Amino acid sequence: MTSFTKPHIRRKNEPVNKLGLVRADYDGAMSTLCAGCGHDSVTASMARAFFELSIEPHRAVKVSGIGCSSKTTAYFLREAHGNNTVHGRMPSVATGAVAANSALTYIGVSGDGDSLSIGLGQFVHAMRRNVNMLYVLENNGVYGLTKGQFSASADLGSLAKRGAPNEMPPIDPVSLALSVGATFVARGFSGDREQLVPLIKAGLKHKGFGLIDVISPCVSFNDHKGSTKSYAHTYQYYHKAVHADYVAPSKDIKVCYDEGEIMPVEMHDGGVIRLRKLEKGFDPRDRAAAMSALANAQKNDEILTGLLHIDETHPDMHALNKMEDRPLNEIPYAELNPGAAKLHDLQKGFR
Amino acid sequence: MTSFTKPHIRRKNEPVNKLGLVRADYDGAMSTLCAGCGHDSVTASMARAFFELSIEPHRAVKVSGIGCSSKTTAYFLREAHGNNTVHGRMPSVATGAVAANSALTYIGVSGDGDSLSIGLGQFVHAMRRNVNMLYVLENNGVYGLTKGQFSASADLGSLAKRGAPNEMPPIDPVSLALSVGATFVARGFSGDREQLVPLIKAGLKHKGFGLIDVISPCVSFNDHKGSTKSYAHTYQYYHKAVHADYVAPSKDIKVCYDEGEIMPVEMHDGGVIRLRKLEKGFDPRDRAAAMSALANAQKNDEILTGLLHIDETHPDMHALNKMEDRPLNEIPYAELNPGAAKLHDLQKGFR
Amino acid sequence: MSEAAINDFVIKLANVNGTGSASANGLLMKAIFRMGVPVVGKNVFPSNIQGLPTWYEIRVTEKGYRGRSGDVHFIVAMNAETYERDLAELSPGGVLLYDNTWPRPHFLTRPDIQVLGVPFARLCNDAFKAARSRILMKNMAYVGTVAALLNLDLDVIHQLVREMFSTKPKLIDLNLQAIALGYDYAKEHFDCPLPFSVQSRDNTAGKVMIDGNTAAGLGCVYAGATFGAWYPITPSTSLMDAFAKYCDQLRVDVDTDLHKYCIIQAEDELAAAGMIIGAAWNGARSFTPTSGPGISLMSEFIGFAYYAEIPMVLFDIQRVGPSTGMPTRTQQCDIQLCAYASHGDTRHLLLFPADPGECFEMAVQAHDLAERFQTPVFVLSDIDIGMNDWMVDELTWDDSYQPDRGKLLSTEELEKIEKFHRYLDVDGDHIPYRTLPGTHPKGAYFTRGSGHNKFGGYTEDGQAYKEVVDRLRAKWHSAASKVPAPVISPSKKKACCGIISVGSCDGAVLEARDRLEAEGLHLDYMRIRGFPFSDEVEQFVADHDEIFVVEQNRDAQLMGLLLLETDVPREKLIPILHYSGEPLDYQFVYSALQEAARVRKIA
Amino acid sequence: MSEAAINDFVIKLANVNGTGSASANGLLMKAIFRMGVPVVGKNVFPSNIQGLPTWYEIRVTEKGYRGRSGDVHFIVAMNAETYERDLAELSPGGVLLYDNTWPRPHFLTRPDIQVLGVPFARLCNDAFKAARSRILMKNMAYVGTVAALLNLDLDVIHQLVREMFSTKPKLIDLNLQAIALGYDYAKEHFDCPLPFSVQSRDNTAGKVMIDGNTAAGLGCVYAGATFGAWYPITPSTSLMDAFAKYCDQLRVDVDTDLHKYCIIQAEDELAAAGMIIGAAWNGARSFTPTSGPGISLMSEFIGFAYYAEIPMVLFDIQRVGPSTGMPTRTQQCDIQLCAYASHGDTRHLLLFPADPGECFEMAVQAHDLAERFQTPVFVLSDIDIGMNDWMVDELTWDDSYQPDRGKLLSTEELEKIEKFHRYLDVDGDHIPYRTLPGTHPKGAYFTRGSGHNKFGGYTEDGQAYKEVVDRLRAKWHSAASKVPAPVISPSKKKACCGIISVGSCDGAVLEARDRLEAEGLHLDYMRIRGFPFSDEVEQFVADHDEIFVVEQNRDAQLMGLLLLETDVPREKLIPILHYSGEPLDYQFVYSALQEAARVRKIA
Ligand SMILES: Cc1ncc(C[n+]2csc(CCOP(=O)(O)OP(=O)(O)O)c2C)c(N)n1
Ligand SMILES: Cc1ncc(C[n+]2csc(CCOP(=O)(O)OP(=O)(O)O)c2C)c(N)n1
Ligand code: SF4
Ligand code: SF4
Ligand SMILES: [Mg+2]
Ligand SMILES: [Mg+2]
Repeated sequence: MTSFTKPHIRRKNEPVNKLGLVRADYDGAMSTLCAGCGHDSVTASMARAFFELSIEPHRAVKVSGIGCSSKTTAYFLREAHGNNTVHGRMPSVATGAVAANSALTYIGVSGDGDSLSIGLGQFVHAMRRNVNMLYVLENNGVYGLTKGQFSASADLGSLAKRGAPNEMPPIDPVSLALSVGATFVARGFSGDREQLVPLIKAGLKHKGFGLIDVISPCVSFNDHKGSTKSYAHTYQYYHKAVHADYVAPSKDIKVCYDEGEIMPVEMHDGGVIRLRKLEKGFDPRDRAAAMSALANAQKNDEILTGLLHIDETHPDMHALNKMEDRPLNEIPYAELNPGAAKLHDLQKGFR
Repeated sequence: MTSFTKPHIRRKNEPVNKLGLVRADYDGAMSTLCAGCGHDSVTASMARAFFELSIEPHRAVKVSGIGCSSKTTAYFLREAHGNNTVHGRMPSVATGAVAANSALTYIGVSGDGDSLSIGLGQFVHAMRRNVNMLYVLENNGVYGLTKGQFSASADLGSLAKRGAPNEMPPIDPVSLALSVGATFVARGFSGDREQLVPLIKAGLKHKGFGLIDVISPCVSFNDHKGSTKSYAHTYQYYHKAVHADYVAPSKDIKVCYDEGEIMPVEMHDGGVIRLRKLEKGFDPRDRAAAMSALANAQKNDEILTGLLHIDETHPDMHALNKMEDRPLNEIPYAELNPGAAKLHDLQKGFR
Repeated sequence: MSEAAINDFVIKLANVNGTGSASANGLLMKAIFRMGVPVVGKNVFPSNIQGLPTWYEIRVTEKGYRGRSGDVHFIVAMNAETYERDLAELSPGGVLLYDNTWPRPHFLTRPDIQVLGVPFARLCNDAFKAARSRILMKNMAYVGTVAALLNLDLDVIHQLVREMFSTKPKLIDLNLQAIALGYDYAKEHFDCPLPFSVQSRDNTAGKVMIDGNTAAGLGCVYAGATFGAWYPITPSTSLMDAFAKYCDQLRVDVDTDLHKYCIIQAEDELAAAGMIIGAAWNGARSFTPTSGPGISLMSEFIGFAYYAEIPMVLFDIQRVGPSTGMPTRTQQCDIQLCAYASHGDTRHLLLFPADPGECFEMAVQAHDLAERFQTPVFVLSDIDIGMNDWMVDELTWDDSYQPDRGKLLSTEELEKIEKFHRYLDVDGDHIPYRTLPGTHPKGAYFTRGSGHNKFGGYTEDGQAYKEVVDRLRAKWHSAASKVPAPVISPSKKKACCGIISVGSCDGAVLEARDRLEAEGLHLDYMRIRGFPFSDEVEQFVADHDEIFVVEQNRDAQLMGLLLLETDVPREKLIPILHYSGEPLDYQFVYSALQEAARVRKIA
Repeated sequence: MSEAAINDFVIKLANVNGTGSASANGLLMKAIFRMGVPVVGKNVFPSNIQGLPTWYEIRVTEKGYRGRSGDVHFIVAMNAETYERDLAELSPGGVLLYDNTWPRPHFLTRPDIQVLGVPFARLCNDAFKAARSRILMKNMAYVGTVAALLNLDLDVIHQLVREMFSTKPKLIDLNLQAIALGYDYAKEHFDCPLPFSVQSRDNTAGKVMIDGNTAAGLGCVYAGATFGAWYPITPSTSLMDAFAKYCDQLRVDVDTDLHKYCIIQAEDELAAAGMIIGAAWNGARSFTPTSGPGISLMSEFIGFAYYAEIPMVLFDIQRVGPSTGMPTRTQQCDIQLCAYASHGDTRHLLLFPADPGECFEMAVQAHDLAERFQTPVFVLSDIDIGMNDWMVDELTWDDSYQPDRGKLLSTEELEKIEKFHRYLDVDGDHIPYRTLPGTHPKGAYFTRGSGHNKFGGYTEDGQAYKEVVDRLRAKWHSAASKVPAPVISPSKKKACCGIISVGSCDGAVLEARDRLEAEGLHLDYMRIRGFPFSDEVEQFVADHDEIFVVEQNRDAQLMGLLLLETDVPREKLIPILHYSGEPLDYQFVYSALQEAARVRKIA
């Protein structure tokens, strides 16, 4: 597929990607979120990542649940199919969609309510299956769309807008993901696109389930003093562990290997994720290490961000199911139909 | 409540508990499980724990989901109410029941299918709420009742009866519980009642959510060679970390404190859990330590058992909700009814 | 269409949500109410937090009609995006008020209306410094303008502002100032008041303005419910908010700060259902508020409660379905689902409140019925009732009320009986006795959703199974005379035809019926309030030749229940269906009835 | 009740489950089938793995009746626990065979039957060493005894044993030895054969013995389904097992071991529903097998698929509800739920197979219809059809079949069109075009369960919303002529009354009708196979004065659909309901029809 609806207006000298598309070609409908909502920044980062990776928009698929966060799939990649499913159940729809056609790039967008309460089971099981998709969890500690109830990611002691503290331990998507064996686990912040865009790119290129937990403040219901998911609090406490950047397959890749601080992780497509260690001695390929880094950060009240764990060796859902490369939806019926004679044969055992 | 239906037949010199009841008074209906099923042993251990704690049978409540494991609530404590709910949703029914009457002792029985697939969300959220109950997860790595499909706790590489290996990472209820902040986390083995009965007693006395993951082999579908949830495999690999025993409130408790290997944890009722450390330097009150002990054991292919984590300081659901001690279901209507005059007052704001 | 007149007109305020307009509009409505003139208010808001179109419609109706009229006589068009549509909706002779701060290049208008422009933005920008104030105060400014144009009592408005900001007194002056801006501008530039305006009356004495969710939450307090579990979903959230507020106010020990109730925000609707089942099973009156998607998700549990005979109270605040649908628009589209929710042979009790007053009463009845019949009971409200402020008679309470806990055996009773069997029809009334955990060893039984016989034992025996489900059906049927009876409002003259309707249709139906009656078309009217249907319902359908069934869904779901559960022949029933999501207006019903009567040649 | 005769009698085997009896009993049935005599087999098993009562009933019916008869002429009473009940069930003149190894203290018997004792346990204990063999071989021993008593062809039996253990040849001799034990004992001690026994015929040529779940699984293979997701639940599990088996056999590349399909065991039914929706949305034919509780849990997703117009194929293998009910007993109790599953105004397509042959065909049709109408399609089978081996015509296949992918735009087609709108009724047939992700930038659209207009855009506008749901209703209605047509079987003489039935009732109804006909009561018979109802259904109800609706549930759910969706007046319909959980027998239908005809004074 190479045909495109050409972008309408293009500024002079506007940067184009390998497909000749400009960043605006990766936009979607106008956002209806609140002005200043963290989610809008994440949307912009996602669009940019697709742009920079030169993915044809119509070869991407966007899936989401229900919530302010989940709405955002309408606000980028207008030329990609979107599926705004039901509350908390996006992972299953994504699983089916990915199963049907492995040749597209899948991005799921969800919220902390969508993923950690009603959707917890599906979220965990999609990670367990290592479905080949990137899952962006826009985490604001509240239910935005239903007007500000605490979500399960609300931190102990975080204050609600009306002043009541949350007293239940938070479910941290990153710890959870590590504990159930997810193969790409990262955390970002909507306010730091410089970190986030490369993470999204790496996640999109990871073969298997990629989780990025993005702290994405809700300006309407959880951005006040005392909230631990506010812009102010996140800026103050967040801590970058590992910077990850995806480098597309090319001859020069090997050259990078020598740079002191850089650790390369080879991807299935021949590309490489370059990890720049910011935390001494921390190797995101070691799951146990990631867990203890996380535990330490929690003790120090730090919000650990960056690529926290990657495992390129574990087979993804397609490999686990021994599926052939060709998408299921492209196998011609003639190959699927055993035919009348075979039907007769098969029934010999029924006599 | 002191009246009892007297036990019918009593052997001479049969041991009685503080209530004058014999062990058989804690029995239930005849089991309909397969001969040799691990779950029947767990049933016996649960009955014994209640007996030893001298809990009046009718002051206990048994809740369960659906599965062979979940059926077992019918097979002990015939004088206790039981609620065999729907598949995977016992935690919510238990939460409501506990909320309505905090004065009874609650035990939930579930399976790995019931808790880790369909019921994962409820399971995690009941832990998060720290509902005051003991949750016994009879873990056999398969769906027994539906005839042997792998469950989500099946270990990587464990072989199905027909020989196919499981290739998805297991969800370990103990790791999961630790990662979401559960306050009493233990693992036992149906084949080791000596360890299990004291654990159950401690769990019943813990104020908050107690989880005991009990490896409980399924002789019909998962007890063959190659299965990592078989009797043989469990006997071979299991490893006791901490032995826990509950000691009822009494004057002598303090005396125990000195014994070298014993670590006491004080309970809300004034009793004490005596922890006998089997693993050097391991303190189950430290959640991070428990997590790393678990990670190490996994690396060494050991099944770590015993009381792995306890936190008596975190408030339970009742405390979190600031509920008074009196059970909700005993508050007389007169105290709940604001009355006609008040209704008139309240409506002043509606004019 | 009807002409605007003194104390008889409709004003619609078109805004952008998240800009603070809702409270300004509520203030306008309340002011008219306090002037003694009845009002009907409808808030039509979008399913997001900020930036989408929202409308607030106030019908001023001296006669005290309770539904929408369908007209719009005065539009305050503050949202440029919906301007075109708002303009089109205005009745001929109507008035449009807009913000003329910025000139509009292609300004649309109509020759048959009057357009008034006020530079609200400029007035506020000049008067206020903070950016947020400038936005918020525009609302108060148009309140002032509207007050001048409609001749509203400024003292009443000022008093309302003071009450509104009683906890933030600093804001009072700011708001009063904004009101004055708009008021003065209007007085200066326009002929005030308009030909239609408000004159003080004494027609709202003994009335309150309350929304159905608040009333239902309060009803649960008075019913003695101590446990509620829920998962947030529009438009049911405010029901639990109200319950929480009143519990906090009425049920917290001042000394110890300890609570006599427990509210749990569940992880989803399945869990909420399980929790209230657990609590009710254990003897605490419990309930869950939800909406359509929640009922779908609770279906399995609803069948469990039905079969295991556990009291369960559900409030379904209906919104536009199917699927996520239009979460902030109203419909009555879950009637069929709730009647038979869950797999297998299941049937439930339904209560249909028509206004917040009945939400209060039926909340109490639902708890009594659920415990009496040990089964799920649905209160089927909707967004219109649940989230709009309605003028209703002040809620009253009978201090002699005692909860009907149903056939619940006490410790003493258990002590006396020989043997307790959970599912035995001892009294021949199809209702077995139940016991609570912990009361007595004799009371113990094993609750299960799997096959059980009348003693409560597990069974896979066909006859033993049937005996129990046959009793369940008989039990359900016996509730027909216990659910709230229909309200029958006979026509002035003997009528051969009738109307059947339900819930929030009531106001529009009554008004349409009255107007048709005035024109000589006589129709009896029955409003159904409970399911299973009582003999009165059977009688009504038997007594009429043709029956118009007015309801707010596409598939004639109430009519479906009548077909299934009464002997009414299909030819008698004529569906009148409204399902655009806007609250029903009398003109719709009026025209539909008139047309149907013409087609059917009914006198 | 009817007398046992050569090739016309019923044998029932009462066992304890988990003891290996099922395969022994199946072997008996297969042997008779291979002798050319038609059989009807019903396996009634408990909801556990080991130790509870289980029954296997084999009706030997030379005439090829397809339902149960209601009689039991020969009981093999191997389960002491159900002995009393089994004894009671035996028809007068019947034969009871039991294990007399141990003397029974209070041995119950009846004067009107013949009791035969064989010391199966002792024979096996003497002959076999391994504890497990001693238990298993008892089954084979009674097979031998029964073979002798019924004059079964030993060669056929031996051949079957060899096929059964073809992969474990060591077991062949052991089993043959056990059979000989029982056979020889019978020959020695009893008059063999019994008066009723089996004589070879040629009445099973061209037939196969297959269960409905296997046939449906195979149907999904032939339909070209490549994706299945499910959550294990009795009695639907074997459907996915069959699909997996055939895929493994037919769709794995021998060289690479790579698969042309994907099957996912989901974490629950909600997830299974979501997965097949995702896969179908993305162009892979997909399906999920489940049972009642699964449908309840999938309700929200079903409404999503309905409203977003995504193909969805569900197999509901019905079991006894409500709630967990009796998971191993049969009913048709989800008809109403499936017709209208989910909140809001929703309505679905239903297919009702009556035997495994139709399970195969309808599995294919379901996929075609789901894609043609872009909506959920339910295949409503039940335990009786799904898990029992039925004798049916060998399944056939038309090699010219091509899947109907419906109105799916290809890349080339998209290239040509100006602009694509997902929900636009371009052709006036109420069905919009759809596109798959990845095919073309022009094809992109945003799928949502929230309010959308006909272009696919988000809307909260009432009229735009209505336009779409009105089309959905019309689309649903237009499927009436595309779902499988009813099968009408006219009476031999002109009849004023008729029977309507569905699914697994068919055999019993046909037989009852034939027998009544022989007695002079003429009834036409229509078996419904699809919903929405076609014109033929309307015509049939219009053409008859009284109609008996035979179905297997308490609440007359099929009759309910007729009331709701056709013009039939209620007085015409007479429900005949069977819901004990046992497969329907003709005697039940016969008596009920006879009695109803008497009461209604039908000639
Ligand atoms: C079944 C169901 N229950 C409840 C809702 C109401 N609902 C919509 S969004 C939402 C929570 C969203 O929270 P989150 O995922 O954190 O998204 P945010 O708005 O914070 O980005 C809820 C409860 C729903 N749409 N569906
Ligand atoms: C909603 C629903 N789906 C599926 C089932 C079928 N089912 C019954 S038990 C079970 C799994 C039980 O597994 P587990 O909890 O591990 O119990 P075990 O039998 O192994 O002890 C399933 C899938 C059901 N009862 N309800
Ligand atoms: S409510 Fe919060 S999460 Fe939703 S759009 Fe507004 S700021 Fe964003
Ligand atoms: S199937 Fe397995 S889990 Fe179930 S009773 Fe038998 S041994 Fe136990
Ligand atoms: Mg959120
Ligand atoms: Mg299990």
